[in-house]
Amino acid sequence: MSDLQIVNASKTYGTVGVLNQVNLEISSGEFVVFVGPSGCGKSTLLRMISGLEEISSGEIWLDGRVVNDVDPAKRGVAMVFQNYALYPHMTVFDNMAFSLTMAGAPKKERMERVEKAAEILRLGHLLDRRPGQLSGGQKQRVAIGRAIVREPKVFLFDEPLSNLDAELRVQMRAELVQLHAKLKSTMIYVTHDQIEAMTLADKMVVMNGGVIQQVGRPLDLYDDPNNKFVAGFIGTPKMNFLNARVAQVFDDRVVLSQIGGTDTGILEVPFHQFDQSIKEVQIGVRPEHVRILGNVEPSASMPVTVALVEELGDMTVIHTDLPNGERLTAQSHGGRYAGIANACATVDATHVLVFDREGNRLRGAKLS
Amino acid sequence: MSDLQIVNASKTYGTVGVLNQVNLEISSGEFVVFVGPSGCGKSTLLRMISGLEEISSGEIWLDGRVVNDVDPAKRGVAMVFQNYALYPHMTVFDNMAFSLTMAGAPKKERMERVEKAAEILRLGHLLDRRPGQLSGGQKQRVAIGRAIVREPKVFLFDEPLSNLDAELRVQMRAELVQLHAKLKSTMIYVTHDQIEAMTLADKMVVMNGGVIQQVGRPLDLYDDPNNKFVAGFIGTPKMNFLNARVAQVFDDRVVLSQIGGTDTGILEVPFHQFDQSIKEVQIGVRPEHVRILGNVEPSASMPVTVALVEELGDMTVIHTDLPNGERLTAQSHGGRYAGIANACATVDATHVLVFDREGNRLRGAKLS
Amino acid sequence: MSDVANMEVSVARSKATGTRRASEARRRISDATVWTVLKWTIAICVAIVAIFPLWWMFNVVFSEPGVPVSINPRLYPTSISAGLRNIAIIFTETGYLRAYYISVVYTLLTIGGILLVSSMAAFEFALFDFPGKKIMFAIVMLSLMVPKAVTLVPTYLLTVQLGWLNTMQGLVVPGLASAFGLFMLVQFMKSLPTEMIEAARLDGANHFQIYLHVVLPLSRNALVTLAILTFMHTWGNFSWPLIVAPNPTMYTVGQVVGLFNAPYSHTTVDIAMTANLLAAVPPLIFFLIFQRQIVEGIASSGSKG
Amino acid sequence: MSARVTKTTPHYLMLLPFMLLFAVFFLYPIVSGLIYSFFDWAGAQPTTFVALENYTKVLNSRNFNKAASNLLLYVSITVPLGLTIAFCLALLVDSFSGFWAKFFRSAFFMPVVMPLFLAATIWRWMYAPNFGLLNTILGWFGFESVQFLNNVNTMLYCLIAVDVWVSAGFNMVIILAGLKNVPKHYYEAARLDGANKLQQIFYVTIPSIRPVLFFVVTYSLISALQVFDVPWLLTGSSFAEYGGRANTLLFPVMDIMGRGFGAVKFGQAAAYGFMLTALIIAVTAVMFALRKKVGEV
Amino acid sequence: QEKVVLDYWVYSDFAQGEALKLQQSFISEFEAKHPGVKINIAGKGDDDLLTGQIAGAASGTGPDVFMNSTSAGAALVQAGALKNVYEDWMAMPQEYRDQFNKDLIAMCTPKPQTMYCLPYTGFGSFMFRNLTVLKEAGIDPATPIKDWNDWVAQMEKVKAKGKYGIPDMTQVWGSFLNIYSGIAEPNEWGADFEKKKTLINPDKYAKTAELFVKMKPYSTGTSINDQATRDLFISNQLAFYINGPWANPPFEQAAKNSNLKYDWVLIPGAHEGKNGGVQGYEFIGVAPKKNAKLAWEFAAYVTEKQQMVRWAAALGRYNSNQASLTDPAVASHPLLAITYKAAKTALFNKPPFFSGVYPNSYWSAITDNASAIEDGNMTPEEGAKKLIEELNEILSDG
Ligand SMILES: Nc1ncnc2c1ncn2[C@@H]1O[C@H](COP(=O)(O)OP(=O)(O)OP(=O)(O)O)[C@@H](O)[C@H]1O
Ligand SMILES: Nc1ncnc2c1ncn2[C@@H]1O[C@H](COP(=O)(O)OP(=O)(O)OP(=O)(O)O)[C@@H](O)[C@H]1O
Ligand SMILES: [Mg+2]
Ligand SMILES: [Mg+2]
Repeated sequence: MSDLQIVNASKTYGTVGVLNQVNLEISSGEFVVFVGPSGCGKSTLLRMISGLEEISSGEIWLDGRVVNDVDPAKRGVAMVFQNYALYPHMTVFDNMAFSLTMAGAPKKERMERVEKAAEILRLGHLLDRRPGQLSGGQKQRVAIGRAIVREPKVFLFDEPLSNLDAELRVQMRAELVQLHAKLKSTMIYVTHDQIEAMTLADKMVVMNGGVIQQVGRPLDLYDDPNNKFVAGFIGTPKMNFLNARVAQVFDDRVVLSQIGGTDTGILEVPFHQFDQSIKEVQIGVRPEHVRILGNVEPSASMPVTVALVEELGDMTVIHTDLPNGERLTAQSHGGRYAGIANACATVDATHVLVFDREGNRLRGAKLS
Repeated sequence: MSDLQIVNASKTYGTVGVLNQVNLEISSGEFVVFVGPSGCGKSTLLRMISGLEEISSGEIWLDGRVVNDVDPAKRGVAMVFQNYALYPHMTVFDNMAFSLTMAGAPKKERMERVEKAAEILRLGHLLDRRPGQLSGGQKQRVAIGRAIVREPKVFLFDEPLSNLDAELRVQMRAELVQLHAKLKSTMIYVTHDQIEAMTLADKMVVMNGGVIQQVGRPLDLYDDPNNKFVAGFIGTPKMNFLNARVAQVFDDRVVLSQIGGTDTGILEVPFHQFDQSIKEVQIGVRPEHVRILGNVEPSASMPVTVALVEELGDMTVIHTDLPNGERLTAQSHGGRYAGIANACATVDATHVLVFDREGNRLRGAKLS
Repeated sequence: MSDVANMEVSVARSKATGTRRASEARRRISDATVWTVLKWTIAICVAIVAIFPLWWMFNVVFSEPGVPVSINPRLYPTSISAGLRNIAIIFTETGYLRAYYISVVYTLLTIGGILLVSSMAAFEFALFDFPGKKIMFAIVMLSLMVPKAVTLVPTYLLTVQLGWLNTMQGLVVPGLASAFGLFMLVQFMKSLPTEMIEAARLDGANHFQIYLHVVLPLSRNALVTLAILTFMHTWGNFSWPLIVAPNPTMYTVGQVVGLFNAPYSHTTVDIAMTANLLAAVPPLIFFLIFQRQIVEGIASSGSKG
Repeated sequence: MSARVTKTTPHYLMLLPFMLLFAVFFLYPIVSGLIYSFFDWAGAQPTTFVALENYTKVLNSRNFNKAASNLLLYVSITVPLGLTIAFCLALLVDSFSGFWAKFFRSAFFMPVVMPLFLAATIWRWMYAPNFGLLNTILGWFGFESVQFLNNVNTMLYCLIAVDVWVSAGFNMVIILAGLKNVPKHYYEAARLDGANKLQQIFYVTIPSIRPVLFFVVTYSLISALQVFDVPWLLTGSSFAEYGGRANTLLFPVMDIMGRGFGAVKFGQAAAYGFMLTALIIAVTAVMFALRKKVGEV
Repeated sequence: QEKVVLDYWVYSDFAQGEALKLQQSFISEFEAKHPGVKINIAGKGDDDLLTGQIAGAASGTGPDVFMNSTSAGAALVQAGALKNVYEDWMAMPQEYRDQFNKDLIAMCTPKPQTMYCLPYTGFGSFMFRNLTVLKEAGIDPATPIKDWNDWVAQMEKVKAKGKYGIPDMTQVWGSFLNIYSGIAEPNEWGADFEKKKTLINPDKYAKTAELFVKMKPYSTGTSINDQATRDLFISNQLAFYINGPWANPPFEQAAKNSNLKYDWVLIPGAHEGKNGGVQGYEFIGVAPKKNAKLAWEFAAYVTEKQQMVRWAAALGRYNSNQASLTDPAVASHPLLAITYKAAKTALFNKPPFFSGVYPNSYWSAITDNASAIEDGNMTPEEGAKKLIEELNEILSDG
C-alpha cells in the first residue's frame, strides 16, 4: 500500500542546487538504502520525504497522493536520527510515547503500544530509564522504538548506526534485518557505510552530487555498475582504474594494450561489438581479480613495485605501483604475503569492466 | 636508544582500579599499537607514559631512567590527541612552533624546524592558516606536525584517526606508515579499530579491563591468540566459539565431539599431548575456516539453519544457527550464495583453536 | 464503456486533489503570513519600546529651546544647531571633559584589572584541583549575596585608611575582585577542552604560559562579555565614586550628571538632558563595537549555571 | 611532601591577586560590617556594643514588614514575568536570521546598556498623569488619567514594568545563547511526532535549556531581592524620604541606605543587610536543592 | 611655609555659572587675606552632599567647611560632622553677630554653649502665577487672593476654561507645608524630640486636608517637582505654581523665548492676612579637624554682610544675614523681595534643627495621609487623628 514515488524532485538552497531532478519509485515493504559520499544529498532527500525539508520543485507521492504540502506528522512516516534525538529529560517510555501524547491518545493505548514496541525491541526492562542511562545500542533501539510506536507506513533512517562501535553495528544491522522481516514496512535508510548498504538493501540507490547514479540490487551494482563512480564507490578495497588503449576489436572481444604503461599489459576482454571509434578507455578491475606473482614473469603480466602490504589475518591487501605510476591493488585470501618487493601482476580479463574517458560504462551489445 | 619499560604499573582513581600491574617493554623505533574495547585503559596507559596522568604504583623507565616524576614536557615524548587539540587562535605555524616558543628557541630555529616538519607532512602552503580553515585530514597532519617539531624520542597517538571519514582514514594510515619509516622514532598508538592496528603495528598490545591480554606481532596474535578475548577481538567477522566435549585423546591429536550439540559434530584436532583431565572445552574457528555446503550431508558435517546472508560483493558472510542454538558464521570469497535455508557446515580441523572453560588457550606441548 | 467511466473518475479525482491542494496551500500560506506579520509586529513594537527612550532623549537635546519637553512628545529632532549648542555648553562650561577622562580611565582600568585578576583566578578554579579550592570558591560566591549597601561604608573606611581617598587607585582597586566576573569566567573556562591544556603542558608551557598563551586567547568571547558588563557597571557606578572621590577633580561622569539632575539645579531641561545623553554615549559605543561577542560569551558562561 | 607543595604552589600564586583583593576589599568589609551590626554605630562617633538590639529594632520597626511584604510581592511577580518575557523575546529573536536577528537582538539589549538614571527619568515622564505618554494613549481610548506612580494600586506594577524593561534584554541574550545550543534534531523529531509550536517549546525547548534557565532564575532572584536603584529613582527618593506613596515601593536595600545615610544608624543598616543576606542565601539554597531534586540532565 | 588646603563643599547650584563666579571671588579674597591658604570648592547634589559629609565624618576625611540644609543638621550632628563653634561665635564682635536672623541663630544653638554652624543662604517659597491663564479665565491678577476660598474659586474658573489650577500639593512634604503654613503657626509644625510628640495641630491639619479635597478637581495630578508641571506652566496650561526661587530660571527663559507671562505673589492663607510659605536655610559648618580655626574664619567671612549683599544682588537669592537684605542694592531685586516677604510669615521646613533626627518615615507619613484624604479614603477629621497617632508612634519608635 505505501508506495512512494519521487517525481522530478529538486532542492535548492538559495541559488545552490543540492538535489537535481531526482526520480525514484519505492514499492511497499522494500528496504531501500541511499548511499553516496558526504554532502551528496542523501539526508536532504530523506528529509524531503519526511516533510522536514520543503521540496523546491517536483512532487512526492505517497500512497497515491501528493504529499508536498502535508504536515510531516501527518505523512505516516517516522524517522530515526543519526544521533537518535532522544529527549534527555524524558524516560524511555515517555520518549516512545511522545507522539501518542501529542496526539492525545489515552493512557491505556499509550501503554499498550509502547509495550508492544518495547517487546519487539527487547526494551521492556528499560522503560523507566533516561537516555543518559542507556548504552549506545540501547539508545539506538529506543530511537527505533519511538518510530515503531507510530506505526508508520514508511520508516526513515538517517545513518542510525554511525555513532556505534564496530561490534554493535554488526549486531544492530542484524536486528534491523529482523525488524524489517517482522514489520514488513517500507524502510528507507541512509548511510555512507557500504557494508551496511550491501547487507541491508533490497534496493540500493547510489547518489553523487545531488544526482542518482544508479538504482538496483546491491550485487547488481557491485557486478554491473553503470559508471566509474558507482564502480569505485562500491567494494573495498576500491576497484582499480587503469588507462588502456584499444589495440584491436573483434566481434566478441576487444584487445586492450598499454595497460600500466607497459608493453606486456595486454588484455583480451570479452566484449560484444565494441564501438570501433573509441581508442582510449579506462578499465576497472577489482582487487580480488588481480594476482601478484613472485618474480616469475609470464607473458601478459605487468611488472609492479610493491608499495605497501596490509595483512589483515585472513585477507592480505597488496598495494603496488605500475611503471606509469598508476596504483594497482590486489587482494588475496588465506595465504600470507611472501615478502617480495618487485613482482608481476596479472588481471583476470573476464572480470574487467570497460569505461569510456568520461567514466561511463561501455557495455557489450545484448545478444539477441 | 629510546627504550621504554613499564614495570608493574597500576593506576587507580580513588578506589577504582583502572590499570592493573602492567608490564611492557618497547624497544627503540618500534611501532606499538594498543587495542582493546572502550574503557579498557588504553588512553590511561598512554597518558601515564606521557606524564599527563600520575602513576599510582610501579615505574616507567625511559632510556634507562625512571621518569615517574619527570615533567611531561621533559620526557621527550610528544602526543597527538584524538581531537587534535590544536590551538584555534594560532596559525598552523604558531601551533607547530609552540613548543619551541615555550622553550625560547630563536626565530630562525623555529622557522627551520617547522618548515622541515611541514615538508615531511606537505603542509608548507597551510602554515598561515588557522585550524578552523583546515579540513579534517589537514588538521590531523598539523597535529602530527606539532609533535614532529619537538623531535621526540617517543610519539604517542590517541586514536588520531577516529574523527576522520573512512576514505581519509585509509589515506592517513598509509601516511603514518611512511612517516614511521622516515623518522624511525618509537611510536605508540591507541586505537580500537582493528584494521588500523593490524596494518600499523610492529607490536600489538591487546588490553581488556586494565590488563594486558597479549603482546605480539599482529599476525601472531591473529593466528595464535592466548585466550578467547584476543581471539575474538581480532578478526572480522568474529571468530566462532563453540562448546565441545573431549571424546578421545591421542598423543598428537584430540577428538572433540558434540559440537553444536550434534552427534555428527566431531573434530579431530591436531594437539600434542592434550591434558587428559579436561573434559569440556571451547573451540574457536575463524569464519574463513568454516564451509557451508548445500543440502548434502557428508559425515563429520553439522546441520545448520541459515539465519542471515550478507553478500558483500567479493565476500559472502553466512550466519547460521547450530541445532543447540550456537551461532556459526562462515565466510567465503568469490562465489555467490546459492540461496539455501538448511545446509551443512564443516570446519577445517587444522585451524581450530582450543580453549578451556575459562577462555584460556590450550596449546599442545612443544616438540623438543 | 468502463474505460471511459474510469477516465472520468480519475479526472474527477485529480480535479479534487487539485482543488484540495490549492486550498491547503492557501491555508498554509495564510497561516505563515499571519505568523510572519505577527512576529514582525511584535518585534518592531518591542524594539521601539526598547530604543524609544534613547531616541526621545536625543530629540530633546536636538530641539528648539524653550519648548516644553514633557507635554510635547518629541518624536524627531527639530534643531540640530540647538543640540550642538547644548553639547558645546556642557563641554565648555562644566567639568564634563575632565569627568569623561576620569570615567574612561576609571572604567578601563577596572575592566583591565578585573579581566586580569579574575581570569587568573578563574583559570585555577575552573581547570585545576588543589586543596582548599572548594571552600575558597564557595566563600567568593557567598559574597555575591551580600548587598553592596552593607559593605559600602566599611570598604570606604578601609580605603581611607590606605590613604586612597580621591585617587584613581581608590576608585579602581577595591572593585577588582569581582565575584560575578569570576563566576562567569569559571563557567566558561570549565568548557575548555582539557586536551588543549595537556597539549600545552607537553609542549613545555609552564603554568603561567598555559594561562597566557592558551586559556586567555580561548576565553576571548567570555572576556569581551565580561568587559562589556563591567563597562556598563563601572560607568553607571555612582555611590562608590561619590564617597571615595569627593574632590571635583576626580568627578566621574555619573557625578557630574548628578549635579545637573539635582532638584534645585538651575539648569534647564535640555541642558540636563544633554548631560544625560552624553553620559550614555560611551557605553553605547562600547556595546555596539563588541555586541557580537556578547552572545557567545554569555552562552557558554550561562549554560552550566 | 615537598614535591606536592611545589606542585600546588603555582595554583596559589595565580589565585593570590584575586584572593588578596577579595579578602581585603570584600571579606574584611563584610566581616567588619557584621561586627558593626552589633554596635550602635553612627559614623565617627564612638560605638557601643548593643548585642542584638539593632536586629530587633529593625525587625520591630514599622517599615520592616512593609518592605518585606513589598519585596515578596515584587519578587514573586517580577522574576517569573521578567523571565517569561525574556524567554519569549529570545524565541522571537531566534526566529529571525541574519541581519534582523542581530538588529533585534541589539535593540532589545539596548535598555541594559543605558545608564539607569536615564531610564528612570524617561519612565517617570511616560508614567506622568494626564500628559505622560501612557496616559495620552489611555486618553485616546477614553480612559481617565491614572496617577501611575502615585497610586498604591499601580505603583508596584509600574516598577515591575520598568524592571522588566531594564532586565529583559540581559536575560534574553543568555536564554538566546542557550537556544542556539539546542540540537535541531530535537525539534525535527518533535515535529514528526506531531508536536505543534507550543508543544515543542514545552517539551523540547524548556527542558533542553534547563541549565541556562537555572542560571537565569537564580541570578534574577538574587538581583531582585537586592532591588534598589529602579524604585529609588522612580519614586524620586532621597535619604530623607523614600519608598513612594504609602511606602508602596519601599524595599530592604532602600531602607538600608536610608537608615545609614539618612538617619545615620549604620549599625541598624548593617543588621538589616545581613538579615537580607540570610534571606538571599536561603532562597539560593532552595534553588540548588530544587535543581538537585529535579535532576540534572 | 606650608600651604593649608581647605575643602569647601556647597550645593551643586552654588558651583555653577554665576554663583560659582561669585563664590570664587569670595575665595580669592579670603586667600589674599590669608596667604598660604588654598580653598577648593566642590559642588554636590543634595543627597550626595549629605552622603559625602557623613562618610567623610566617619573616616575623618570630610570637607573642612561645608554647607548643607539646616534640615539635615541633626543627622550631621549625629554623624559627628559638625564642630561646636560656640566659642568662635562668641569671639566674634557683637556687630557681626547682630547681622544674623535671630531665630536661626537660636535654631543653630540647640543646647546652651553648643552652636553647630553659621546660618548661610536660604529661601522662602511663593506662588508663580501664569497671567495668560488667569486672563483667559477672566481673573484680574491685580486683585489679591483673599483666602483659600477665593483661591479655590479662581481655580474653578481656570478649570472651566480647560486649564489646570494647581499641581498636586500632597505628593511632596514641602508642597504640603506650603499649604498647611497658610493656617498653622510656627509652634504647630515640627516635632518635640524630648516628648517624642509631633507638633502638628490636628484641627488645622484637617482644615488643610479639606482644602486638598476641594482642590483635587483642579489639580494636574503631578507633583511640583515633575518636569511636566513646569512644562504645563510654561505652556499656559497651569495657573498656579508654588515653589522656591530656584524654579524661576526656566520660566525666565521661557518668558524670553515663548512669551510666557507670569508673576509671583505670596501663597494664599486660610483667611485674609495670613499667608502660606516655607522657609528653609542652608548653614555653613566646620568640621572638627585640624584646620577648624581657619575654616571657621572662612565660614565667617562668606556669611558676612558684604559677601551676602553681593550674593543677594547678583542672584536674587535670599539668605540669613538680615543686615544684607536691607541693603538697598538688594531690596530692589524682585525675586528677593518676594522671598523676603514670604519668609516673614513662612514656617521653617523641618524644625527643630540640630536636635533630633526625624525618623525616615515621618515625612512620608504626612504626605501619605494627605493623599489618602484627598483620594477620599478618609474624612479630614479621621485622617488628622490617625496622622497624629501615627507620627507620635514613629517618633517614639526612633
Ligand atoms: N540549510 C542548508 N543550506 C545550504 N546548503 C545546505 C543546507 N543543508 C544542506 N546543504 C548542502 O546540501 C548538500 C547535501 O547535504 P546533505 O546533508 O543532504 O548531504 P548528505 O548526503 O546527507 O551528507 P552526509 O553523509 O555528510 O550526511 C551539502 O552540500 C550541504 O552543504
Ligand atoms: N578521571 C577519571 N576518574 C575516574 N575514572 C576514570 C577517569 N578517567 C578514566 N577513568 C576510567 O578509566 C577507565 C579507562 O579509561 P580510558 O580512557 O583509559 O579507556 P580507553 O581504553 O581509552 O577507552 P576509549 O577507547 O573509550 O577511549 C574507564 O573505565 C574510565 O571510566
Ligand atoms: Mg546526512
Ligand atoms: Mg581512550
